[in-house]
Amino acid sequence: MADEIFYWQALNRALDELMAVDEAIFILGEDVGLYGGSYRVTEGLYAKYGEWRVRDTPISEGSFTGLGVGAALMGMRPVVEIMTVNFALLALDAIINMAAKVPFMSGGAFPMGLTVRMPGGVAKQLAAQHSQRLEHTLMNVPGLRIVVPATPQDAYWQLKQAVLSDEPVIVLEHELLYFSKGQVDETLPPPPPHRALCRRQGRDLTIIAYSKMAALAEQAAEKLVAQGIDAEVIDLRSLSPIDWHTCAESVARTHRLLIVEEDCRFAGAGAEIAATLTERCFTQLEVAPLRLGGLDIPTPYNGRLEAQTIPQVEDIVAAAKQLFN
Amino acid sequence: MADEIFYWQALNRALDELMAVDEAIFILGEDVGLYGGSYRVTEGLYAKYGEWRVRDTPISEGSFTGLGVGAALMGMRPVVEIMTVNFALLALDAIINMAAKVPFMSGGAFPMGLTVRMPGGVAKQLAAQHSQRLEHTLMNVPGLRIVVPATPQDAYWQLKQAVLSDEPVIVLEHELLYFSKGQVDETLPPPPPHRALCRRQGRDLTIIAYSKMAALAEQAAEKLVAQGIDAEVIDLRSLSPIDWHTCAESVARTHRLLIVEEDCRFAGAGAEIAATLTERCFTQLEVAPLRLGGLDIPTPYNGRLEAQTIPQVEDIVAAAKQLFN
Amino acid sequence: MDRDQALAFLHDMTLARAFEERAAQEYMQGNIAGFLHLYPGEEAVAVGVLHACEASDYIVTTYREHVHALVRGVPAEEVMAELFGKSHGCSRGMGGSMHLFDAERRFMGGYAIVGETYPVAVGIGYGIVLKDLPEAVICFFGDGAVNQGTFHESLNMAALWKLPVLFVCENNQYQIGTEIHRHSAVPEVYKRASAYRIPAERVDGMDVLKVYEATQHALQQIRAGTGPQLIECVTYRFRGHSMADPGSYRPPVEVKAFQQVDPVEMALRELSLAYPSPEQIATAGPDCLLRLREYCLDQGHLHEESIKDLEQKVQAEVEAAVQFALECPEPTMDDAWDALLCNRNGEVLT
Amino acid sequence: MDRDQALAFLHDMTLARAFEERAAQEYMQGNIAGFLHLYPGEEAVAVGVLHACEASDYIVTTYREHVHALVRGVPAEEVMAELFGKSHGCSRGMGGSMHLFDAERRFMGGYAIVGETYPVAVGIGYGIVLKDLPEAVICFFGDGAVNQGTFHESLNMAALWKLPVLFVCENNQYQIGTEIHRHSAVPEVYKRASAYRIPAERVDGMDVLKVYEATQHALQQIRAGTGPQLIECVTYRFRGHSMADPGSYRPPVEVKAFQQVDPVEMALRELSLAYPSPEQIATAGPDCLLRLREYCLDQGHLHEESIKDLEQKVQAEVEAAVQFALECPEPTMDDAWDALLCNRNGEVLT
Ligand SMILES: Cc1ncc(C[n+]2csc(CCOP(=O)(O)OP(=O)(O)O)c2C)c(N)n1
Ligand SMILES: Cc1ncc(C[n+]2csc(CCOP(=O)(O)OP(=O)(O)O)c2C)c(N)n1
Ligand SMILES: [Mg+2]
Ligand SMILES: [Mg+2]
Repeated sequence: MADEIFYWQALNRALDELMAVDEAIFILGEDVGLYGGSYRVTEGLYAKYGEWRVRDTPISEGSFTGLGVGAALMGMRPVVEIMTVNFALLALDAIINMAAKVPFMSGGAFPMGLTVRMPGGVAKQLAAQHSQRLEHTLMNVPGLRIVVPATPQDAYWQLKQAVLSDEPVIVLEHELLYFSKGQVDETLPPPPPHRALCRRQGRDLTIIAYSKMAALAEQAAEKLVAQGIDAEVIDLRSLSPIDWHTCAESVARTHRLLIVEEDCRFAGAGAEIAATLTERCFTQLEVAPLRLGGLDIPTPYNGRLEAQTIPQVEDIVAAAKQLFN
Repeated sequence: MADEIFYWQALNRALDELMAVDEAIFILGEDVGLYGGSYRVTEGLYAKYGEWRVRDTPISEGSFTGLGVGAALMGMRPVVEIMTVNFALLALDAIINMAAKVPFMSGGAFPMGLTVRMPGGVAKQLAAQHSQRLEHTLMNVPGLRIVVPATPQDAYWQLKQAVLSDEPVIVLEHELLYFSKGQVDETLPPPPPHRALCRRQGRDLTIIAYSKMAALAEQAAEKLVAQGIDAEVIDLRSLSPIDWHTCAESVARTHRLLIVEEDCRFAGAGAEIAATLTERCFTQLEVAPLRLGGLDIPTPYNGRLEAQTIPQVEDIVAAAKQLFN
Repeated sequence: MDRDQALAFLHDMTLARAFEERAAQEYMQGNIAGFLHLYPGEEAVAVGVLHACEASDYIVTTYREHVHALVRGVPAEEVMAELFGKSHGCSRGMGGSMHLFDAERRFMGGYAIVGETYPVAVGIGYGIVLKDLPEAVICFFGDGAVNQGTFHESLNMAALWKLPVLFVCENNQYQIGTEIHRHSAVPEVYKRASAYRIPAERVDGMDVLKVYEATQHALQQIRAGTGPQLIECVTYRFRGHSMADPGSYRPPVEVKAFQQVDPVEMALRELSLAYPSPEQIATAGPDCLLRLREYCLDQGHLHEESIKDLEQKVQAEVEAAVQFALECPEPTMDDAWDALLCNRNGEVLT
Repeated sequence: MDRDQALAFLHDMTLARAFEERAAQEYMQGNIAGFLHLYPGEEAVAVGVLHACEASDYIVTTYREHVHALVRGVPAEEVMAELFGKSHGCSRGMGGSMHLFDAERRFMGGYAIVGETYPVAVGIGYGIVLKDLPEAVICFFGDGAVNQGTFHESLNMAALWKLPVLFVCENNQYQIGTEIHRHSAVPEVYKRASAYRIPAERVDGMDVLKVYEATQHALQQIRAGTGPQLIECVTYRFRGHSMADPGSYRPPVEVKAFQQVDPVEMALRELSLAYPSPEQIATAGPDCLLRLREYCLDQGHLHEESIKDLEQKVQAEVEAAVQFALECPEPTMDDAWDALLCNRNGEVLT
C-alpha cells in the first residue's frame, strides 16, 4: 500500500527521482533554491543538487522563462517555476512565441524539452492580480501541452511525463491543492498524460471538471445521490490535448453535460469543451450543455465576495439539478 | 454621399477629429510619429499635434502600454498603438493585470480611458511569430472591451467610441483590412460599440464572423445562393461584450449556425460563441453549430500552406453545405 | 530638522510600527487574510520621502504600502478597514492589503506584480508634462524589483523625455529569500541609473532625516525640469517577507544588527538637540540605540512622559482603526459589480 | 590579418552583398514574400564576428540574419530556398527570411520579436556551464533592441552567473524610422553594460578587421571563465528597414556618407599590404574608398582580375542558389504537421 503524501511532496518526489538520473534536468525560478520554493515543491533539492541545478533567479520572468527555451533548444530539460501563474503574463512571449513556435519554425530541427510549472487559481483572498487563471490563453496555442493534475498521484505522474517530454509542457498546479493529501504509488504504470479520468461513474449526467474543481464536482455528485441524480464525474487531467473520446463516450451514455471550471466563464476553457462536445454529441444530448464557471469579474479581495465569484459545491449541485428541469 | 476611403484613413480621421478638440488625447507607439505609423494610421498627426501628443517610443511594449495605464489613471486618454498584436504578448501584464483590474481594485475610484490599437491576424507570409490572433486571451479578461471593426465606417465609429470611453478598449485591426475601401459618413449617428451588424439577411443559415472573416463570409453567402442556400451573415463588431441578442434572434429564425474565425479553432473565440448560442438556442437548432476556424498549428511561412491554415471563401461554402447534410 | 518636524516624523514612524504590529495580530486572529507584507524596520523611508512631497504630487507604490498610505494621510481607519476587506476600506474591500488607493490624496495604488510601479509612474509623469504642471510622481520599488524589465524600459523613457519622476528604491536587501548579491550583478542599485543618465544617490534608509533631505533635493531638481532622479534607501525589514514567511533564510545576527539601527530609535535620537559624540556611539555596545535613547532622555530633550504620551496616542489611533474596521459592513456583490462597471458611465448594453 | 584571411573576409562580404541584392530582386519578382530585412552596409559585423568563432560556438540572431547564416556556412542554396519558402530551405519553408535555423551548424535561429535573442543566448550559455564545456554563445541584437526589458533581465543574469555569452550590438543607429537619440537616453550602447558590470567595447562596425579582433579578444576572456562581454559595432544599413520601407526618414546626405565607408570597400583596402598613410586618406576626398581601391590595385596587392574573378564566382553562387530555390518543391501540409509534432516522438493520442 502506497503512503499518503501531500501534493507538493508528490511533485518534489517526481523532480528528485528524475534529477538523480538525468543531468540535463535543472530547475529555475524565484526562491526555488535556498528558500525551498514558495509552496515547498523544490524543498531539499538545492542542498542535494547544488545551485547550478536548482537556480534561484532574479525577478525576471520573461527572461528566465526564455532562458529555459534556449537551454531546451540545446537539449537540456529545464523545469521553470513561475512563482504563480499571475506572473506568467510577463513570460507569455517566451512561452507562446518561442517555446511553442521555435521548433516548428525550424522545420522540426530542435527539441523543446521545457517544462513550465505554475501555481494558480483563486486561493485565499489574494485579490485580483493574484487570482489569475490562464488556461484559456495557453489552450489556444498550438504546440503547447497543458496538464492540470488534481491529485498527488497525477501530480507525480504528470510532472514526470512533462519533464521527460520533448514537447513544451505547462503544468498548472492549483494553489489550494498543495496541501491536499493522497496516495502515490510509484510502481504503477502511468496512464498517457492526456488521458481523462473517470472519478465517479454515473448514469444520469456527465460532469466534466479539472484541477481543484474535479474534487468539488465529486463532492457535488455525492450530494446529488440524495436528489436521485447519479452523476458521472470526469477529471480532464489535460487541457491540451483533451481526451475527447472519454468525454464523448460518457455524454453519449448520460445525455446530459455539466462543465465546471474556476476560470471566468466567458471564453474560458469550458467554452471549448461545451462547443466540441456539442458537435460530437448533439443528437445524444437531452438539453444544452451547461457551463458553470467563475463570474466575469476580477476577483474581489473580500473573502465572502471572492467565494461568490467561483463555483462552490452547492453551485454545482444546483447547476446539475437545473439540467433536469 | 460620403466618400470612399481606406480603412487606415478612417482610423486616421477619427484620431485627428478627436485630438483637435480634446487635449487629453495622445498617441504613443513605435514609429507612430515621424514615420507616420507602419500602416499609416497616424500619418500627418505628428506634424499637426507635435511630439508630445504623438510620441515615438522605444521598443518597450510592456512599459509604454503601462505608461498608458498610468496616464489614464490621472484622467488622460492615451491611445497606445502596439505595432502588431504579436508584440502585445509583451504588454499583457499592463493590459490584463493593470488596465482591466486597477479601477476595480480601487473600488471604482479611477477612470481608465485607455485605448490600445493592435493590427493583427494572418497577413502575407509573415510566419508564425508575426501571425498571432489574440482575441481569445483578451475575451477572457473581465474589465476589457474589445472591438473588431471590419469596415472603414466601423473603424471610424468604433475607434472614436473607444477613445472617448472611460473603460479600457482594445481595438483589433486586421492587417489585411488597412487598404480596403469603404464609405465613411461622419454625419450618421453611430450604433452602440458592441452592436452586431447583420451584413446580409437570409433564412436558411446564420453565419457569424468578425473582422476580415466577415467579408469572406459575405462572399461565401453570395456563392451559396447558387446552391439554394440563403445565408444570413452577422458581423459581430465587438467581441467583448458580444451582442447575443442579435445572434440568438437570427439563429432562432434560421435554425442553423456556422461560426467563422481566423483564430486557431481550439479554444478560439468561436468556442464561446458556439457554447453560448447552443445554450440559448438549443431547441431551435436543427444541427450542432459548426465552427470553422484556423488550423491548430503555428502559421507556416510558405504561402500555400499559410492559406491552408485559415478559412478561405470556399471553405466557408463547404462548411455551410455540411450543415445541410 | 526642527523640533515640530521631528515630532511629526516620530509620530508617523511610531504609528507605522504600531499599525503594522497590530495588523500582524489581526492576521493571526483571522481578521485579515491574503498576503500581508509588513513594513517594520523600513519606516524611515516612507516617512522621509513622503514628508518631502507636496499634496499635488502623485504616489505610486507596491504591495508593502500600508505605511505609505498612512503617512500620505489616508486615515488609519480606512487602511485597516481595507485590510479587513470592508466596504469603507480605502479600496472598498475590493483591493485589500496589496492594493490601497486614494484618489483624493493622489495615492495611485499599491501594485502587486513586481515592476508595475515604474510604467504607471512614468505615465503619470507624462501626463503632468502634457498638462504643463509643476507636479511630480514618486515611484517606490524594492531591490528585487530592479531586475524586472520594466525598470529598464521605464527609466529609459523617463530619462529620454525628462519626466518628473522620483524613483525611490526601498533596498531592504532581500527579494523574499534571495539576498541582493544573489539577484543583482550590481548590488548598488543607484549605480544602475547611470545606464539612463539619471542622477542617483544612495542614502542611509535607516535615517529619516537623510531620506527626507535627499528627497527634498531630488524634488527640487525635478521641479526645475531636469528630468527624473533616483534615490536608493538602504534599509532592512525586521519581519519575514509576508506573514506567510518565517524569514529563516536570514542569519539571526543580521536581523539583530539591523534592529539595532531601528529607524524609530534613530528618529528618537534626532529629537535630542545634543547629539552623542562618535566616541559615545562607539562605546555604546550592541544595545547602543537603547542606550542613546536613555542618554537623550537624560539630556532633557525628550521626556519619558512625552514618549509615553505619543505611544498611547498612537495605540489609541490603531485601536480606533481596528474598531472601525470590525464594525464596518462587508461589501456586497452589487458593490463589486459597481466597482467594475462604474466607468461604463451608465451605458446599458442590450 | 593575413592574406588568406583577408580574402576569406572579402569573399564572404562580397557574397553577402550580392546575395542580399539578389534577394531584393526576387522579392520584387514575387518569389519572396513577407518581411524581408536586408543587410547591405552591415556586412563587416557578421563577417568579423563569425570568423572569430569556433564551430562549436552557438549563434543566436535576429530577423536580419541571412548573412549570418551564410557566413556561418549554411549553403546559399538553403538560405535562398528558405526565403522562397521551399522544402529544402534551412527551415523547410516553415520559418522564412526571419527564422533561419541550422542545428548542425549551431545556428540557433533568427528571432523576429525584438529582444528574444538575449534569453535564448543566456539559456544556451547556462547549458554550456552545466555541461562544463569550453563553448560560447554569440548573441546578436540591434540598437533598438537595447530598450527591450529582456536586455536588462538577461544581461543581469548572464553577469550574475558569469555565463559564456558574447553580446554583439549591431548598432545601425535606427529602430526602423526612429534614430537612436530618439529611442535611447544613453545612445552609446556599450555604456549600458556597466549597469551589469559587463566589460564592453565600442568598435567601428564598418571595419571588419576591428570587429574581428574585438571578437577574438572578447571570446578569449569568455573562454577564460570571466563571464559575458559586450561589443557594440557602429554600422549603418544602406537600405530601408525592410523591403516595405522606403527609408525616407533618413537624410540623403547621411545615407551617402555611410556608403562612403562601405565595409566591402574597406575590406578590399585591408587586402593591400601597404596601408595608405593618414595623409593619403585625408586627401582622398569624398570618394576615398574607390580611390583607395584603385591605389591598392596599383600597388599590385590585388589585381583587377582577381576582383572580377571573385565577383563572378560570387554571382555564380547566388545564381545557383536562386536556381536551386526555384526548382525546389513546396512543402506540404504533412510536412507542416511533422514540423509541429516531431517532438512528440511518435506518441499517438487516442
Ligand atoms: C512579477 C512578479 N514576480 C514575482 C512576484 C512574487 N513576489 C512578491 S514580492 C517579491 C519580492 C520582491 O522583492 P523586493 O522588490 O525587494 O521588495 P520587498 O518585498 O523586499 O519590499 C516577489 C518575488 C510578484 N509579485 N511579481
Ligand atoms: C517586440 C517587438 N516590437 C516591435 C517589433 C517591430 N520591429 C521589427 S524590427 C524593429 C526595429 C528594430 O530595430 P533594431 O533593434 O535597431 O534592429 P535593426 O532592424 O535596425 O537591425 C521593430 C520595431 C518587433 N519585431 N518586436
Ligand atoms: Mg527587497
Ligand atoms: Mg537598428
